[in-house]
Amino acid sequence: MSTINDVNICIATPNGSGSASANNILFKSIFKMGIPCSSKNMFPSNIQSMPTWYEIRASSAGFGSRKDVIDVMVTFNPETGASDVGKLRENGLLLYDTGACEESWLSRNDIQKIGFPATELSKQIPNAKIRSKLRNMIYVGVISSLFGISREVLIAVLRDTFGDKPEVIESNLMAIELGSKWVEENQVTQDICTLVTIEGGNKGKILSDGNTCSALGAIYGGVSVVAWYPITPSSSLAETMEKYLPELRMDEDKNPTYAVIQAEDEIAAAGIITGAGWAGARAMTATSGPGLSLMNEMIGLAYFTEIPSSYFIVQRGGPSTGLPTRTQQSDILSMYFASHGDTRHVILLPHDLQTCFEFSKLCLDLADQLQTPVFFASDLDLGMNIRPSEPLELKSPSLNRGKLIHEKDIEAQGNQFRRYFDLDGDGIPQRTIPGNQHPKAVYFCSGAGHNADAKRSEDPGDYKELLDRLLKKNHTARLLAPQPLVETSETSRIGMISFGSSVEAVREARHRMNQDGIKTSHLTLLALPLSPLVKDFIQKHEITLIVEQNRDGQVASIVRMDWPELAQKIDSVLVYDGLPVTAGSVHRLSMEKLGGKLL
Amino acid sequence: MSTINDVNICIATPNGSGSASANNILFKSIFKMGIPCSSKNMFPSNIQSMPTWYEIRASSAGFGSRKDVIDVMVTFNPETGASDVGKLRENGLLLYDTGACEESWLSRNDIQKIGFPATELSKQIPNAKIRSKLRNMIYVGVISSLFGISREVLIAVLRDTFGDKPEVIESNLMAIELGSKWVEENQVTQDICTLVTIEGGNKGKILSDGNTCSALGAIYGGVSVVAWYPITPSSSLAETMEKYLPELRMDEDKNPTYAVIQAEDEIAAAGIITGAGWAGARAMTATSGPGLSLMNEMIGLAYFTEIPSSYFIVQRGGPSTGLPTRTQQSDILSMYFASHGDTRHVILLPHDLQTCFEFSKLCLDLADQLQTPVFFASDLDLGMNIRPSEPLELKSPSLNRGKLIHEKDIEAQGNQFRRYFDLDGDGIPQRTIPGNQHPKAVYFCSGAGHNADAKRSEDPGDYKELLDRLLKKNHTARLLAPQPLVETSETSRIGMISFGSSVEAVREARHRMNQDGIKTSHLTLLALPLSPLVKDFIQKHEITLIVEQNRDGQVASIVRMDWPELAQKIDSVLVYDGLPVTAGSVHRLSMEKLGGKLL
Amino acid sequence: MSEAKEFLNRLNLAEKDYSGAPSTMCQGCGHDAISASIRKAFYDSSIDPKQVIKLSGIGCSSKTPAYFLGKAFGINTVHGRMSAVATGAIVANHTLLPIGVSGDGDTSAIGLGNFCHMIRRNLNFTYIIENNGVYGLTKGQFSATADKGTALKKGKINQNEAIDLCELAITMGATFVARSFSGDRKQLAPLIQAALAHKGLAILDVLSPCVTFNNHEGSKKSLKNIRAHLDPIHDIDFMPGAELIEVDYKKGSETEVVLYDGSIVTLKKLHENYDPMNKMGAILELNQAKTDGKFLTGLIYFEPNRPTFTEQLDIRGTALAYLPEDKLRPSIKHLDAINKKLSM
Amino acid sequence: MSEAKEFLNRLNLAEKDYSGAPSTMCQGCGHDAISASIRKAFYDSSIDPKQVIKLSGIGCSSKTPAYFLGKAFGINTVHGRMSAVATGAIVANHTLLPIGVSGDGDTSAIGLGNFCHMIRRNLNFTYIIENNGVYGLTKGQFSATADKGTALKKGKINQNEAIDLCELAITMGATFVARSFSGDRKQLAPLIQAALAHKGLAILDVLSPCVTFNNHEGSKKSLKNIRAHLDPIHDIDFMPGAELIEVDYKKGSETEVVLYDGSIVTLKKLHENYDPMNKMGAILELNQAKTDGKFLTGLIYFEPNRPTFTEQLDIRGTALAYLPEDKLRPSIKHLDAINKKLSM
Ligand SMILES: Cc1ncc(C[n+]2csc(CCOP(=O)(O)OP(=O)(O)O)c2C)c(N)n1
Ligand SMILES: Cc1ncc(C[n+]2csc(CCOP(=O)(O)OP(=O)(O)O)c2C)c(N)n1
Ligand code: SF4
Ligand code: SF4
Ligand SMILES: [Mg+2]
Ligand SMILES: [Mg+2]
Repeated sequence: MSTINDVNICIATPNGSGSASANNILFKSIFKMGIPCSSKNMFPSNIQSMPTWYEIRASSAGFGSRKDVIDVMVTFNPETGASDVGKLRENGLLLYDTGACEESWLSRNDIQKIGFPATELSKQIPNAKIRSKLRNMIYVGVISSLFGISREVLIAVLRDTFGDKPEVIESNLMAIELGSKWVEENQVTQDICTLVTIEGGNKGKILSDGNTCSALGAIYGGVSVVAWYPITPSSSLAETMEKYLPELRMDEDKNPTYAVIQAEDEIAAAGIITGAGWAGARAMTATSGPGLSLMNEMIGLAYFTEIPSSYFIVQRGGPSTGLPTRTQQSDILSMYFASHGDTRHVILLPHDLQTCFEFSKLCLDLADQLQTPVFFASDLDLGMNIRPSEPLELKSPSLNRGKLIHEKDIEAQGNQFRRYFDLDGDGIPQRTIPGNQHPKAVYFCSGAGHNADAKRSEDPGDYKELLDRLLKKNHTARLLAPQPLVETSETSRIGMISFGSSVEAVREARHRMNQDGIKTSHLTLLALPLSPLVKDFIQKHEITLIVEQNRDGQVASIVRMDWPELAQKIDSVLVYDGLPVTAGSVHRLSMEKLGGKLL
Repeated sequence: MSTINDVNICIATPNGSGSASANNILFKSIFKMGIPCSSKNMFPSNIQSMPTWYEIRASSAGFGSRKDVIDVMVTFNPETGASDVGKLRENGLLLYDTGACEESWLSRNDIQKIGFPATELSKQIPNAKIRSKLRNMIYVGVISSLFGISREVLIAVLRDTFGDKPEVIESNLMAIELGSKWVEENQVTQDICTLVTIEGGNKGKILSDGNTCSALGAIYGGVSVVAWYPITPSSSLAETMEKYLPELRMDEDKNPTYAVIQAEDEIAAAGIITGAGWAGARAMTATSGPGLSLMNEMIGLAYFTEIPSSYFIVQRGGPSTGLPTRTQQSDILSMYFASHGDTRHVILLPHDLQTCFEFSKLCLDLADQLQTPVFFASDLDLGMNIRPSEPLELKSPSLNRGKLIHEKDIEAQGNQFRRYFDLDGDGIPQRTIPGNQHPKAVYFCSGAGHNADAKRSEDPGDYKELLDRLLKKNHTARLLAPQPLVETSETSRIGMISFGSSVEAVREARHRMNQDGIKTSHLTLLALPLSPLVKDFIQKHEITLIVEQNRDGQVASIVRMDWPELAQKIDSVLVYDGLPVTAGSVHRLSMEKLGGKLL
Repeated sequence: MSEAKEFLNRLNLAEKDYSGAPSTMCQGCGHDAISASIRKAFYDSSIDPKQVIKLSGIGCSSKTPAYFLGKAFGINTVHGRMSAVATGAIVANHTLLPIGVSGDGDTSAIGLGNFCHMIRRNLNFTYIIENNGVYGLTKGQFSATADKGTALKKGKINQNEAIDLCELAITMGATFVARSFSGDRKQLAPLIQAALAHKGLAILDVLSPCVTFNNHEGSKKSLKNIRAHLDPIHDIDFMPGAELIEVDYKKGSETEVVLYDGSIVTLKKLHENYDPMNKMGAILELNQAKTDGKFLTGLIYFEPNRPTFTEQLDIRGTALAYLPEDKLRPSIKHLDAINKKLSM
Repeated sequence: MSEAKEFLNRLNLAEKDYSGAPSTMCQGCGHDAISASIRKAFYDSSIDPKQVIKLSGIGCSSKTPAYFLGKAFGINTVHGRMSAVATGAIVANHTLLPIGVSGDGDTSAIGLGNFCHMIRRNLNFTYIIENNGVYGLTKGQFSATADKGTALKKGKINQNEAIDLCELAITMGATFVARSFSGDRKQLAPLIQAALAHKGLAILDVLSPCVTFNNHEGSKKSLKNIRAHLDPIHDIDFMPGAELIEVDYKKGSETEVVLYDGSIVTLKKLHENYDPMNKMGAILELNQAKTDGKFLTGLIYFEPNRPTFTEQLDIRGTALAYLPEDKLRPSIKHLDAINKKLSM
């Protein structure tokens, strides 16, 4: 049964072989047709020649998570061909190069197979140098003809992509045409899916990835010091800032209103933003697990001395080097408890491009408001995979610098200032920064025990008071941080909680469960520490499943620690194989969990 | 009412003023009289001139934790004199130097006061250079006469201490005599306590601190590579090893069977033991909170690659630099979850000198058995304060090297070896080490994803299998690690759990509660992950209080995570001001907690 | 009763206006003497403490910023990371005058990598190492600047060659490298003044005996041994730029180095042919001194015109930390354009 | 069909016995060429792979130990910490022959401090830096050995002076420092042989173009630019000690350096008066080459007789890792004595 605009195409290639560009053009073309679509790039920790899979999903219902079924497989990687064929669904379509195919791939009889002579065809490309790269464009041509992507759309996308390089457009187009002509000449067809333009579909929408939107969010959030050390999958966040900053953040004298520093390591990156935060700049770093591990000590300093600083953590498969190019949500507890000693941190959990954009600014705001390190927790799937979104919207009107006070403020309050005194009962003291000329403004900042006047103290009472106030501040954060989004249905006894890059898969899984007759409510968690609304939500439901991309149910652990009385009302759905989570796995695992409990 | 052998003497001095030696001699003298006694040194993070308090407790009932009441205060520190006087109990005894005393100190009328001219008397010491140091010995003399420590005992202790330096013995004795003569001549008395020799008391007992016993334990545990970086309060653990190793661990050719490496930082220290562990040596490091924070990344590598390594963490007041010379148990979660990614670690929790000795070897054993980093969690109180104990006993007969296999083992099992294959279903694979000449022994060890054959793999299935097996190993550890000590009483509805340096205070607090008519059971926790016996214990009691020296109830959190169904049956008693925990505070806080629940 | 008239500097501040909290160092610790020289240097150069930031790592030495310039903001960071924290603070506010104090353990052990990278960047920063060859605060273990053959109090002998932080700093591209001795205020104070006036990174490696843990026979960094082997390469004088204008400074004495703010450093040579602007010469001389068992002191290397880190970053004008919101946030118009571009 | 006779070395091993897993480097990557030279060096020196341990950090370069000597144990550690892990492994088993591969990012950025300290200790270790001036594996950002003025593919210009790892290594006291080029197997392979035979730490800084991210115009570490500016200080030959005995080696050619195991390195001078055993001379020459825009290659510095780290620790005989229990545990008698002493 052929669908309209519902298909999942998986393209298997060796990386560094030029397929990235071909896949991108194919994906953008489908987007341009107005069809709801998404893409997932599953690439190796390597620069050239190792297996990559790029999945493009068109979903008429508008589901954007990775699909658990592969309808079309393009096998352009001899190394993985045999196993790739095995991943195709029954009646799925295998596309392969007759010039680079092994017999074993063709043994399945329950699938459709279309072999085309890509290698042979590519010889018609005059420039031998680019021939092997352009071989990938041939499958773009084949697919476009098989599924119904028009030449006009392809040309428009080529233009958008290669703008000022007509010769590149031309050579790519030629390769595409080699493919589509072959289909037409050979009158090949498939009965998987037809792609049909939706007028006005995707109109105004953008295509981007989380890291780009985070970078833009931080720039609009007034960040002025960025220190980072390269590491996948966070590098592109910092690098995108480096790209946009020069155009967005020059003052009238053409001087930058920012500094981006590629540090010598993550300890230095954390040190730099701690120093910058102490001196009053809005400062951030971006890193992933291994960098986070190295930053622990500095995070403890910032926590204990109450220095605003923002840590953008783009999570990947851990522990250790783990799967550096695969996705996971397994650094939650590492962030939450970062540093030795009694520490608790604030973590923001964006789940789409708009929240990536918004929460980046919010992260800088909250760091200033709470005077503490704040974490922005993304992951590889959210950070690096291209997806559609409504245009980015600047919601919060101005920067919140919290209780940062200046000369006139000190005067206004009777020439009094006590750096670490809980003036307002929210645990958050006032703060001055170097350069303040008021004689009472000065304090000495130290990671060793100190009293409310910032004097070093080993007094047991002072010390306990400080620790208790820091915890109070963390409680304040429960309400200051973004509150969860709750969708409840009166009739549902089952709650589901998800966050980050799982949210979209859970939406689809709930849809399927609904079709099975199982109604669920949903809470999108946007931050830690947990809001009281999470408690309400769990209390309201007989059972709440917390969906996470880690082995240990890290957010569920936090729920148990915070509200032990609710502990028996929650259970975990855990997906942690490094691939973007699918609705299918959430659906299946949820049903398993519920099986024993409710049904 | 004067007691016999029940007193808590607090000696307040500036540090670096020579009081350490005087206090030590006083304490040892009481020990030598056969009286149950203990000492607590509360010193500043500084080398000279800042306030130190040394408390000596004699307890006829044999309670060894810090006493919450000060019976005698020796005010030899002008800086803290006024507040020190305030700490004395009613009818307590103030001892002060009439030559260095402020009027304000003498304003309390509810105490006994004895001023003696220490400064004046010290002028009789001929050698002017050592006069100010020996001034401290004068209070030793005064106390000995006031409380009944005989000259013979003092001389014996001086001999033990200064063995081969008769001139030092003599000058110290002279200073002591200046003090005691003054008491005798002036016929001064007190009615606080009389110290009375107990024949055969303390017989055979040793006086030592946890760090010394850990050091000896590791040496007897066959450690061969020690890498460390100085940090209070763990330095003395490594330094004691350096002291004992040359006499204990030379082979017949006078070559050392060990290496101690003072690394350039904690990352290097962790790296060195990881390298040594990989290569097959039993290796350890010793550090405290800040060092632990820095070691996170390396710990993750060892966890993921399954390299045995032992981390001796002597906890202090955190977070950050915190109170570096004060005690705490606040690095439990940092150890438990060390490193980014899904990690769980094994932690040993010694609580007295014998367990410090035993668990050090056990730590090295478990690291080898489980092929993972194992933590030995001590703290400043346990590690650095001198206390009596039965002689150290070597219990476990031989070293356990776990599944470390050699050429003949591989042959015996059919020339097969798979580094990361779960042969026995306990999650623990077999291990070979470099130097093994069997052609099948070799493997490439990597912190990146790998399969059971130690080949690098990004396959989602391989990755999940690995993570799951690592968790299984952690479950195996629940039974492999030392099981808790349980003292239950049939009639008690209340359980108490404690560990480490709190155990002794809890013993005394339970005694007091028992006197109040409240019966309690007790579980001494010896390791994490939690043993199933902990679950049984909690289940058996209506309410279980977990006593911890941290703000956040870190062990309680782990209980909640592991057994959410028990969460409502536990509560926390938290003491975290940096001073050694007292029975009084445990008693008071426990009653507060119970108040609302049971009484 | 007549009050003694206080001497005031050009800002009408007395020396006591440059003091801080009472020291908690051991009596006789070299670090206290260095604090005194720092106070004197700031006073003599008439620098407003409110324009200064003080930084440090962890150690006895790193505690000392609390003991001078109590009117300046200060931060005590973590062990070995002053260089990184200073980098951030200086980038956030390049208009302030930063001074840092570190120990030899802090700098040459745990902090070595970050130290080297800070040097490469030519941060505008005065970085003082209070070098006693041991970890003072943790009770006297060897640091990486402990001299080969030195004995610990407990007897252990150091087998490793000491890291020469001046040689290393020159190799890594430092633009101002000096060595001095805590007890030589006449040399140290003007060196600090010159370092503060230098545009770029100034490293001062100051020998500073630890009287508690490293002052015995057998220690090469004992007070006595240092005193006996000091080898100054010149006598040094410093004249702040501002004062020059007033006193109509007469040029021509010995060697003069004019700093970017017009200050003048006068070096009266004691070593024949020593040119502090010759990198290779400086390294050779340092190595010769090592061979001779001497402590070369003075301004060892100097390079005046390299762009500082904030200059490389084009940071000028208002400090980043003080930029108002309208400078920090791009316009909505720009966002619209970006959205448009992303939708193509 | 006649089979081509395989050439075998003294251990009767063929070159393929020194191979590893297939490489996953980009085609043409300098690192692959270095792997080939490593294989050749081990083969030529007739070293038993089972006696070798291989170590690395993280990076493209650090992956390569999987691609040679598949019969040797290997470990891929964490970014920048090979030096520390190697220290532990070598102390645990000093009887094996250790070789490590790191990248310029791994060594000169995150790992710099630990690298310097490893050098100070004179670990008996062959440490190869595959130096391409960029972070290859993270897609081409500058490393700290990127040359000043070099442009990234995307246009960014490096403002910092490159760290010269050879100069730094000499300054920190390395006892064997060489530079070579991945494409010059004739020079590189004997240098590796000499490094393996050296008793002490051998640093080999090998220029190794990243053909994917750092091979464009404007890059000083492009294949083309390196080739054009190579400046070898000598031709080098290596003769393993064991073979010498057999072939009755005739002494007297050019400069010879005899290594502790009897191996002989022959250096045919190309640079007048260059003495690889003169530390200051080596540093001067490196700086001159930098000024001239040249890549000096060859055995730059060499010091034969410094005790290695394990020698300093008095580790001899059986490896610590292989000590039996009776060597590792003191007797109960000793414990009794300790208990007795503690009870006094
Ligand atoms: C991460 C970390 N490791 C270790 C320590 C313990 N520590 C405190 S000060 C110090 C050494 C200080 O030596 P140095 O910098 O030479 O200063 P000094 O006390 O000699 O002036 C060390 C190792 C620490 N605070 N943090
Ligand atoms: C702690 C940590 N930070 C960052 C990374 C990411 N990372 C992986 S390889 C690499 C750089 C490698 O560069 P280099 O050592 O020069 O090797 P090359 O790839 O150029 O051969 C970085 C930054 C990491 N793995 N770990
Ligand atoms: S221990 Fe040494 S460095 Fe520290 S204050 Fe005392 S003398 Fe100074
Ligand atoms: S990215 Fe560069 S360094 Fe890495 S394999 Fe490719 S060419 Fe080699
Ligand atoms: Mg020092
Ligand atoms: Mg590189």
